[in-house]
Amino acid sequence: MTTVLDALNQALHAAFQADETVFLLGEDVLDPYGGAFKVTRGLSTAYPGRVLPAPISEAGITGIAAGMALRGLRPVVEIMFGDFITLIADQLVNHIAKFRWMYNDQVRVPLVIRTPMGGRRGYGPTHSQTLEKIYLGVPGLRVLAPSSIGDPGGLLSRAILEDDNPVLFIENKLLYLLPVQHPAGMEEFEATESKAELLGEGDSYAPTFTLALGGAPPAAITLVAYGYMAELARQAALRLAYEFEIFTELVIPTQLAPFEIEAVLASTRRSGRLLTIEEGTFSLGWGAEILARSVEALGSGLRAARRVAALEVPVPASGILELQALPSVEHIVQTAKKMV
Amino acid sequence: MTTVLDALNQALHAAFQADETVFLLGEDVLDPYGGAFKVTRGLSTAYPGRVLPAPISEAGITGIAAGMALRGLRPVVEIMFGDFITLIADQLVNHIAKFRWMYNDQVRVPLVIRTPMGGRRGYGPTHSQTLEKIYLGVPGLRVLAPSSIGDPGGLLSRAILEDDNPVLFIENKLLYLLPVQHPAGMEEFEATESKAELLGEGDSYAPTFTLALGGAPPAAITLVAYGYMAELARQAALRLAYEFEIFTELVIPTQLAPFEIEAVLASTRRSGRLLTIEEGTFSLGWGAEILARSVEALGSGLRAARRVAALEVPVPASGILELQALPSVEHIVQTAKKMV
Amino acid sequence: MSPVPDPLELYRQILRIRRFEETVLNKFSSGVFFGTTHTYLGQEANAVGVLSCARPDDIVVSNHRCHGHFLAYGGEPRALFAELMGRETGVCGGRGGSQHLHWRNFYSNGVQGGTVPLATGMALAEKLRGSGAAAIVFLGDGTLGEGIVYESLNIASLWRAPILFVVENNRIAQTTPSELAVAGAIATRFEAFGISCIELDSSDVLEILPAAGRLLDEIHAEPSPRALVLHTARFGPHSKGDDTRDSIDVERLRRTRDPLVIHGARLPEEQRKAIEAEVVEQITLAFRLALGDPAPDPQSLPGATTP
Amino acid sequence: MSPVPDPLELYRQILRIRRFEETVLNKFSSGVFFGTTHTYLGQEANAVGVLSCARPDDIVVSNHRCHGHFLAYGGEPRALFAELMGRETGVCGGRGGSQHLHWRNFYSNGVQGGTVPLATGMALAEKLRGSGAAAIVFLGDGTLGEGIVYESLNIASLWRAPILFVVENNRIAQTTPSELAVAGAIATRFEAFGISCIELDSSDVLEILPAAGRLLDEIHAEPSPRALVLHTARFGPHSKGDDTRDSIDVERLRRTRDPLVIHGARLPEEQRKAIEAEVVEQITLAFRLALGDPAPDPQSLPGATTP
Ligand SMILES: Cc1ncc(C[n+]2csc(CCOP(=O)(O)OP(=O)(O)O)c2C)c(N)n1
Ligand SMILES: Cc1ncc(C[n+]2csc(CCOP(=O)(O)OP(=O)(O)O)c2C)c(N)n1
Ligand SMILES: [Mg+2]
Ligand SMILES: [Mg+2]
Repeated sequence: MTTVLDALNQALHAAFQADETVFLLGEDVLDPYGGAFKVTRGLSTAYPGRVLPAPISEAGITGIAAGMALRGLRPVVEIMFGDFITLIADQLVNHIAKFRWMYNDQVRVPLVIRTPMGGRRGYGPTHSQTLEKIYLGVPGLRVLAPSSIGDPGGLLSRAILEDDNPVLFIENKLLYLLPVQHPAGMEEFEATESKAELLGEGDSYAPTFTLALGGAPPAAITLVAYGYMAELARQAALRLAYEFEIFTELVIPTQLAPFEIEAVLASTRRSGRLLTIEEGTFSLGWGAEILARSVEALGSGLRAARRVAALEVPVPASGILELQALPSVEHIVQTAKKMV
Repeated sequence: MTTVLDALNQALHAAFQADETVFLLGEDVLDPYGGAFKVTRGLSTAYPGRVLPAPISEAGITGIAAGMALRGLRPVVEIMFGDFITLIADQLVNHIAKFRWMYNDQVRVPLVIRTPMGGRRGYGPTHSQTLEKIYLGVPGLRVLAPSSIGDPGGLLSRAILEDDNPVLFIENKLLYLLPVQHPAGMEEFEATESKAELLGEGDSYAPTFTLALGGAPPAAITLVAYGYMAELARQAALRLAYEFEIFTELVIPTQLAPFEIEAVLASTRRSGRLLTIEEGTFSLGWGAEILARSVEALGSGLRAARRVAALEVPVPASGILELQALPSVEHIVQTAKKMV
Repeated sequence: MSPVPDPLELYRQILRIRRFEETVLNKFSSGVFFGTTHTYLGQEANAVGVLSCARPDDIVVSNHRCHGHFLAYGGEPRALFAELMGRETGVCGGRGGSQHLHWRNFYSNGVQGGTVPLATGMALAEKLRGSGAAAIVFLGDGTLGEGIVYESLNIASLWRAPILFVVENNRIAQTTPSELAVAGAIATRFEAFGISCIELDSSDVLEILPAAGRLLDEIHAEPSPRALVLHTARFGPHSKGDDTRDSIDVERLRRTRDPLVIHGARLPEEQRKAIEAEVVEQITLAFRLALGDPAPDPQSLPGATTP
Repeated sequence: MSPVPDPLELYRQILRIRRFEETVLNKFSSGVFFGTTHTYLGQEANAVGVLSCARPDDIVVSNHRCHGHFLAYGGEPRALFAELMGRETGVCGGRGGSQHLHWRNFYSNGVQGGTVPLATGMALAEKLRGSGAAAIVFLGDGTLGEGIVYESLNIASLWRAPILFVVENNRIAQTTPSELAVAGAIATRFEAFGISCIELDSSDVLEILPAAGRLLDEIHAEPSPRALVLHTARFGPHSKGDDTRDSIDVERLRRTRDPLVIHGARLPEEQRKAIEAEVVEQITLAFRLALGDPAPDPQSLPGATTP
C-alpha cells in the first residue's frame, strides 16, 4: 500500500533525482525530522545542500524562492501549515503571479509552493483552516490539489519538473495517511479521466476524474469535490445510493485554478443537479465559482444547485465543535437528499 | 455639489469630532499632503496627535491598530493603495477577523481599514487592482463599498462609530470625484432602499439600493454592481433601455460581505435574468457568490446568468490595454444584449 | 518599584507550571486533550520572573508556548485544562485550544510574530488613553525570523510605546537550532531600532525578576519600549514527541538549568515539600474537575444543522 | 578589481538620467504618458556610481524610482519612454509602465520591500548555479519600514547570498521625513544581521563608485551580503506635483548636492558642452521615436472581446 504521504515524498525524491535545479526551502525540513508532516523526509540526507532549512519567514522564503525561479532554478517551498499562506499573499499576488505577464512574457517562474491544509485534528483556529480559496482566481497562478484517487505524486512531480508557471499545491492533512487508489481499480465506481483544455495553453496536466456508480441508473445529482472532500463525497455517494437510492456522479478535479469545469458541465448536463463539497468556509469558496460557471453555461438547465462547506466561523479547537463546523458525510447526504 | 471624496473626508472629520477614541493610522496622512488621495485632508491639523503618520509597514500598522481596537479605541487605518491589502492578509484573516469568535465572544475589534481601489488611471499592475474579493467570505470580517449613490459618508462614519466588528472599507478611486447622488433625486430612476437582516445580528446598517427605470416595462435583466461599477451599470441601463429597449433593474449593495442578497433575489425573481458587474478579475470574484446564491435560491427560475469582470491578467499600464482589460459600459451592454 | 519577591510564592508558581505541563504531556496520549501542545518545561523562571513585576493592569501577549505565561499571569489551571479538553468552561469555551487564549488582559495566538504588532498597539492604546498600563510580549528566538516583528520594533520606538519585548531564546525553534535561523546577535536587533536591551543567560528567577522589574519600571516611568533577551533552556520536546536534539545535551540542560532546582535550593526542604503537596493537589484537582466539565453545544455554532 | 572610471562617461550617464527625467516631468502634463512617475533627479550619482561597478552578468533589482537605475544599467531611453507611453516597443510592451521593468538582468516592481527577497533569491540562485554573478538591490529609506526587508537580511546573511543592498536615503518617503519613519540608525539595521555596511553622505560619483566597487569586489571574491547606505538628496517631487518640503530646503539641496555640478566641475567646459549636446540630442530623439511607436493591440489580451 502506498499512502498519499509516501507518494508525495517519493515524488519529491524523484524530482530531486531527475533535475538538479530542484531545491526545497522550508521550516524544519531537515532530517531526521523531515518536515512537520514528514513529506520531505529523507531529502536532506539524500541531497545535502539542496534542502534549505529556513527561518520562520514565510514571505521571505517565498520571495527568495521566486528569485531563484526567475534565475533558472526550480524551487519548491514548503509552508508548514496552510493557515500561513496569508503571509505570502503579497509575494504571490503582486510579484510571483504577475511577473510573466507584466514583464511581457520575458520570464518564467517555475515555482511550486506546497502546503498542508485542513482540520479535524483539533489544532484550533490558526492551524486547521482551508484557505486556498483566497488564491483561486489570481491571474497567473495555478492551484492544484491532489486527492487520494489517481496519481498525487505524479501531479506534484509534473508541477515541479514540467510547469514553468507558479503553482500552489494544496495537500489536505487527512489525505496523507489514505492509500492511493488507482481510478480503474475502485470497487463500485467506474472512472473516466479528462484533461480540460486551457485557454491558449493546450491541455492541462492536471486530470479530472469522474466516478460513476457501476451499473447504477442515471445520476440525479453531480457531486463535485477535491482533496480530502473527494473521499467524503465518495462515501456519501455510496450511502446515498444504498440507503436512499439517490444515484450520483462524482467529479474530482485536481486543478482548482484556473477553473476548468468541462467535466462538471458534462455530468451536470446529464443529472441536472449540482452539489459541491469543500472544506473551506461557505461564502465565496471554490464551489461558488463552480456554481456560477455552471449556471452561466446551463441556464435553467441547472435545476438545482447547492454547496456543502464549512460553517462561517474560525475552526474551533474542541472536537465536538470542529466536527459540526466542518463538512461531513452526513452533511453531504442530508443536503443531497433535499435536492431530489 | 458634494463629491464622494468630500463626503468621506467630512465623515472622517465628523467621526473624529464625535468620538475622541477615533484615531487614524496611515502612510503620508499628515497635512498639508493629507493622504495620497486626500481623503484624510485636514484631519491632522484639526486633531493633532490623533492622526498617526506611519512608516511603510502595512501589516504592522494594521496589527497595531487591531491592538488599539482591542483596548478600547476605534482606529481607522488607511492603506494607501488597495493593491497592498495583500500585505495585511495574515493580520486580517488570522488575527483581526478571528479574535471575537476565537476568544469566545469576550472581545470586540472596532477597526476600520479603508483603502482606495481600482484602475483606469494608468498606474500599472501593482497600483490598479480590485482585490477585495480575496477578503469576501472571511468569517468575522465585514467588507463595505460605497458607490456615489446614497450616503457614502454615512456608511463610513457608521462603520467607524457604531460597528464593533472589523470592517474593510473599499473606495474605488474613480468614485472620489463623482458627485454624491441622493437616490430619491435621480433622474430616470426610481430607487428603493433595503437593509437585509443578517444572521443573528439584526439589520445591517449598510443599505442596498434597487433602481428601476421610471415608467419602464418590467425588467428583463437584473444588474448587480457595487462601487464605481454601479455608475457604469447605471449608464449601461440607460443605453440598454434607449438604444435596445432592454429594460433592467439595477441592484447596488454597499455591503459585500457577509453576503446578503435578498434584494438581488427579489429583483431576479421578477426578471429571471442576472448580470453582475465587478472590476476585479473574473474567476471567483464577488459575482460568483451572487450567482451561486441566486441559483441555490431560484433553481431553474434563474433563466440566465452572466458576469462582467476584468480580464484575467494583471492590470496593464498602457491605457489602450487597460481599457480593454477592465469592464466598460460597452462590455455590459454587449453582455446584456446576449442574454435576452 | 520592583516588587519584593516572596521566594515561596515564586517557587510555588514555578512548580505550578511544572506540574501542569507534566500533566499535559503525560495525559496527552490518553486522548483527553485535542490538538497539540507546546510545554513550558524548563522556561518557568522567565514567565514567573517577568510577570511578578507586571502591574495589575498590564497587558500580556503570548504565543504558542503560552501555558506558563498564562499560569504565571494568574490564570486558572482548571480553565486551561478545560480549554485543552475542549470544554465549555475552558478559557475560551473550547474554541481556541492550547494556543489561543484570552482572559482579562492576557492574549495569545498561534501565528508566530503576528502578535507583536498587536501588543505594540495595545501598549499604545494604554498610553493614548492615559491608563498607565504597559504591555509585555513574549516571543521565541525562531520568531525573530518574522518581518512583522521589525515593523513593530520600528513603530514602537518611533511612537514610544510602553512595551517590554521578552525574547525567550531557548536556542531552538521546533527542530531548528538558532545558528541556522538567527544571523548576528539578538540584542543588536533591538538596538538597531533604538530600543535598549538587557540580556541574561540564566534560569534563576531571582536574576530574571529584577532585570524585568528594572525595565518595567523604566517603561512605566516614561513610556517607551525596552527589550529583555533571556537565554534559556527548553527541557521537553517542541510539542509532543518531536525532540531532535541529542538526549545528552537535553540531559545536561535539565541538570544545569532547572529553575525549580536553582530556586528550590534556597528553600528549606520541608517548605518545598509543603508547596509540592499543595501544588500537586491543586493540579490534580484542576485536571479532575476539568474532566468533568461539560462539552460545548455544537448547535451553538451559527448555521449548525441538526443531525 | 573596481573599474577605472572614465570621468566623461560618468558625466554622460548622470546627464542622460537628468535630461531623461526632466523630459518626463516636463511632458507629463501634455498627456503623453500614462499613470505616474517617480523621477531620479538628484540621486543620479548613486545609480551611476554603483552600477559602474556591476559586472556584465550581475543582477539589478530596483523599485518605483527605477528610471535612473535602468538607464545606468544600460537600458535604452527610447524603450523606457515608450514604456511610459504604453507603446508596444516599451521595455515591457506597455504592460508594466514606469515602475515595472524587466530587461536582461534588470528587474523592478512597484511594491515596496517585496523586491528584496527576490533579489536575495536571485543572488542565491547565481551562487548555487556557480555563475559568479551577484545581485544589487536598491531600496529607499522609507522602505526600511517593510518587515520583509529584515526577513531577507537574515536569510541573506545566514545563507551567504552574494548581494549588495543599496539604501538610497534621501531622508524622505513620499512626504514623510525619515525622522518620522526610521528609528535608530540605518547602518545598524544591517549590522544587527551580521551584514557589514559602508555609509556615505555624498552626491559625488567619484566617492560612491569606489565604495560600491570595494563592496562588490568583496561579494564577488567570497559570496556574502554587504550593504551600502547612501545619504542622498531628492531634487524633485515624490511623483509629479507632490513636494511638501520647504522650497528653501530643496533649493539648498539643489545647490549643494547636485551630482551633475559636483562631477561636472572636474571637466573642462567644452567637454561638458559636447556631452550636453550629445545627450540632449539622444534624449530628444528617443522621445520623438517613442512617440511614433505603435500602441499594443488590445485584442492581444486573453479573453478580449471584439467591440
Ligand atoms: C507564522 C508561523 N510559522 C510557523 C509556525 C509553526 N511553529 C510553531 S512554533 C514554531 C517554532 C517557534 O520557535 P521559537 O519562536 O523559537 O519559540 P519556541 O517554540 O522555541 O518557544 C513554529 C515554526 C507558526 N506557528 N507560525
Ligand atoms: C508596499 C507599498 N506601500 C506603499 C507604497 C506607496 N509608495 C510608493 S513610493 C513610497 C515612498 C517610498 O519611500 P522610499 O523608500 O524612501 O523611496 P523614495 O521614494 O524616497 O525613493 C510609497 C509610500 C508602495 N509602493 N508599496
Ligand atoms: Mg525557541
Ligand atoms: Mg526616501
